[in-house]
Amino acid sequence: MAPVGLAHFLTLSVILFCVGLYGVLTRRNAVAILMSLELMFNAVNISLVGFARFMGNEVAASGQMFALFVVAVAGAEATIGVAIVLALYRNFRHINVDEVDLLKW
Amino acid sequence: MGIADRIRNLFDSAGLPPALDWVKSDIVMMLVVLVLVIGFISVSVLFLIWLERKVSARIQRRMGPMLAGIPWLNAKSMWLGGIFQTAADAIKLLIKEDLTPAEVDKLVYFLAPMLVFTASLMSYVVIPFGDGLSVTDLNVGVVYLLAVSSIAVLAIMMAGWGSNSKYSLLGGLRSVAQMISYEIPMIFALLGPVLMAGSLSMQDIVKAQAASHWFIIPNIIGFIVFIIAGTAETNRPPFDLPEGESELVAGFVTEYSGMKFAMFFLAEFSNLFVVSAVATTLFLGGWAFPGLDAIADPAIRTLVSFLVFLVKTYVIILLLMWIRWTFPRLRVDQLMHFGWKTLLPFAFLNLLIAAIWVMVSVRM
Amino acid sequence: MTLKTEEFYINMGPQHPSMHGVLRLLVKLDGEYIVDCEPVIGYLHRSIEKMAEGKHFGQFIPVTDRLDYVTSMSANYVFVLAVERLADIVPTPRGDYIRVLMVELNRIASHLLWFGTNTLELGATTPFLYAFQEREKILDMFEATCGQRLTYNYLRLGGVAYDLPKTVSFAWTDGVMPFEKACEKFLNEMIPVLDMCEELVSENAIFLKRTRGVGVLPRDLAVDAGCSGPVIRACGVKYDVRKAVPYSIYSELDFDIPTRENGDSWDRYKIRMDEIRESTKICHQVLAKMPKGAFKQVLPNRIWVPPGEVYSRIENSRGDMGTYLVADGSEKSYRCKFRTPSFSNLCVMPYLLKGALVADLIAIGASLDFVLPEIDR
Amino acid sequence: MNPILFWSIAVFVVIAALMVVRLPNIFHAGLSLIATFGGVAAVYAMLDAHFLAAVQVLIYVGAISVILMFAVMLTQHLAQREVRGSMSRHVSGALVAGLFGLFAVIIVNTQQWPSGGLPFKYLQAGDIGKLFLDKNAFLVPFEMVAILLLVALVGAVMVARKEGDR
Repeated sequence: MAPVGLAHFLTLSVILFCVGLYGVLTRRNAVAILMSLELMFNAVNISLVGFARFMGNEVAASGQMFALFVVAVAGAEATIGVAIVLALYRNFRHINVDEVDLLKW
Repeated sequence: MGIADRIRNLFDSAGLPPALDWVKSDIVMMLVVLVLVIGFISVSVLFLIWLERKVSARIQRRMGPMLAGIPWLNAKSMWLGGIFQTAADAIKLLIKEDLTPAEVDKLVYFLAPMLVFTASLMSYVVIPFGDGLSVTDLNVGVVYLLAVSSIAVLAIMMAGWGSNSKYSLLGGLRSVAQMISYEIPMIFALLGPVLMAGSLSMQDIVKAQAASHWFIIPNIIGFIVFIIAGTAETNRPPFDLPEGESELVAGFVTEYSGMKFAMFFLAEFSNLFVVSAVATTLFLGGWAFPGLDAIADPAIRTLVSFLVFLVKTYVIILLLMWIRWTFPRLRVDQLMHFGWKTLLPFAFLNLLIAAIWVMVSVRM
Repeated sequence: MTLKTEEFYINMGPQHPSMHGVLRLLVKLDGEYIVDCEPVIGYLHRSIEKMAEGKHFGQFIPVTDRLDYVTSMSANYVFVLAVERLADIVPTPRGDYIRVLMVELNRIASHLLWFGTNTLELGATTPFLYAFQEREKILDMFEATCGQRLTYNYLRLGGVAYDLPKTVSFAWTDGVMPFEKACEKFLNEMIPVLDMCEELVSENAIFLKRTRGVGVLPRDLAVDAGCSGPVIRACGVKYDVRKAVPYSIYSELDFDIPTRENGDSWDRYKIRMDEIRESTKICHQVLAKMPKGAFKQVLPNRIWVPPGEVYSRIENSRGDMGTYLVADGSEKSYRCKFRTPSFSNLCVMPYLLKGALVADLIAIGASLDFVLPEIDR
Repeated sequence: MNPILFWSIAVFVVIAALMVVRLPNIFHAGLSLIATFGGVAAVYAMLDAHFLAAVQVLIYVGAISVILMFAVMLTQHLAQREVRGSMSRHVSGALVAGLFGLFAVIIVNTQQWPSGGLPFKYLQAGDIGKLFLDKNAFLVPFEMVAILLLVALVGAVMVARKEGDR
């Protein structure tokens, strides 16, 4: 068991990112897409914090600050996403992404 | 200087034979502390349930539970009667048939009561029971507390959705909306004392109050806002909308019975203790007491600080109980209206006063 | 693009904890707001009016107790009054006074019961116990006089069944006391308790929020729907049968009728509180002027009544209660129809609930104080 | 940071993430998402970012997952399962994600990353606050995010508003 280095955390973040990407691509339910998107945000955060922890100098310490900003933005994005999903649901009575192809309803 | 180190000093002073050195290792200490804290919680929860019934009885000019107690004690006074009542209730709930409705979403339905109880247990980690008597002294103590209290919101939503019935879904949605909109005034009310103490760790806040004065003086508004938001967080009347008996029969707990219902019930009382403990720590100076440093012997000092903390917490618990039995229930929209439109501005106002107070005291 | 949340129906009742007996409300909800509500009644129908045709007048009196079990004295009273008018029997003076005393005490008990359950439904559990403790004393007195706590079966044609007990001794009377003294003691002790309850509830911020401006009943709708009792007096209509059509000794007693203007739940609450005080005033006067003498006219068990019809009206605690009695010369009534206040008070409910919240449904229902046995008969 | 702790948390997080993506019942997917957030918070704690771990639980588990759950509840009839898409989509989706992942992992592991031991400055909660408000550090982005949140708040309300109550 090699001592746990930055590479481990980065691989974890990449795996998480790919799972999120897979989710976004294949899920049919709009809310599930939002969830996978949140997964990708978290993956990015892990890599940021990993750099902050291991690179160690003053500048890198701001990795955590970036992660905090990403959390804030992810929050805002999630609310807007849910608002859009609700608007979709109101007009289509379902949120199956494949069937939402009208540009103007 | 958490509880674990206290126990280690105890072992050293008691002269532990070297063969048993493994006892002082981290893992064993963690288990010992865990047992201690869980023991304290279950005892205090059982006592709180009994106390609530007695206090409500006293307010309503009746006797409260008297049967399940020691006869000659019952005869002496109402306050000594029925001391085994809660134990009897617990056994009853254990024995009761624990039925699971048919169409229920198994995973979610079973996970909810467990999550509710773990959420409230997790917040005991940072509460400073006495001088150096806190499980761990996280330097993000207050933020951790808020994070844990927001987990309970999820558990209630799962209970509402899992029971797969119209009534519990409505009850679940209502209580989630209520707890979220009262979490924000609670956070801002907490910021007042944190601002004055200059640190997020609970022990530092108490030490700061021991050094200067209790933080309730400048942010009295914050204290009131915190108490109100606290009652809303623990779903106690006048904010007990989710289990509004008359409207939604029993809100999100409708489909639960037996031990699962007991979990929700116990969690409510342990949250009550947590809210009062946090209120004492942040506003009433936790275990700090003017004459505390006069006591030389550290062991007695810790004990006295623990007792001081308990007394203050129980004062607030009695206040919350008193509120419970004298107020009718708020309606959903009034509750939201009150939370956002009156509590929040007062919380900001309190923050302002605390900031000015800090500026002035620094300048002096 | 409105959020078409599909309106879903909630069935309140018939065995819902706060539905005053067995009323079923089919409520159409849009989210939290009530779009429409349809009361479904009939779960408690025992065909009392049909039973009247099979029993002679003396036999039917105990059945009228079951009409409105919260104020069954007034239910007896309205039937007995009708038969007496038909058979032109004049009750003995002492019987008349005792009847009024009993009906007024029963009104106080009914209002106390309403106050307790109303605050309980709004979430405050403490006033319930204080109100019921006082009501307990009234039930003790009723038990001493007619042996029953709920369905008294105490009134008879031409007076009352038994005379008032000479002496009574309960937990709350100090030792053995004459009945009149005990009654005075109860009436004097009840007012401070009532003031304390009002102090706890009337000005309570949350209670005001839950009742002030909730379920506002416009005056003309109340009149059209035929509401009566505290419900109509809350809309500013000063109508009380005891004053409008004075019967028995009410013309000699002086008491006033509390009315209020804006017709919301809080006004109905306040009116009932003031009515309790008015009834205590009446009881004091009745006790003071209680004549001696026979408590009941000596009449044969079965009474043959000349054919004819009569309509008698009294003011029971929920409003204007009447009996339309048709006699065909036999000792049984040919047709006996009861006009009960709760029925018309309930008809207003769907109007009051439009646009209200689910929580309001309970507050409005409680403030209307309707009782199901009276509606279903 | 002993490796056992890291590997157990990492495996937990990956499995929970996979469940988010694969579970047919949306509500269960949401729950596993919350489990992932919890796991990620544990990862932060391992990386000595305690404040961030607490914030992660507070915001992700406490707020964002609640919004997503609300969305699930409002758009789902009770216990409705999502109909499974056609297999072809899943294969192509998996292919794309897999390839991207493969490249990234290769790049990450071939690099010479410093492995711990460097002077690490532990960020106290107080320091984060100072960094946020320090003029030449993060003050401008801090204000920008504040405005962004406000815009998002108002926007969400406008988008989801009922037609009637304009």
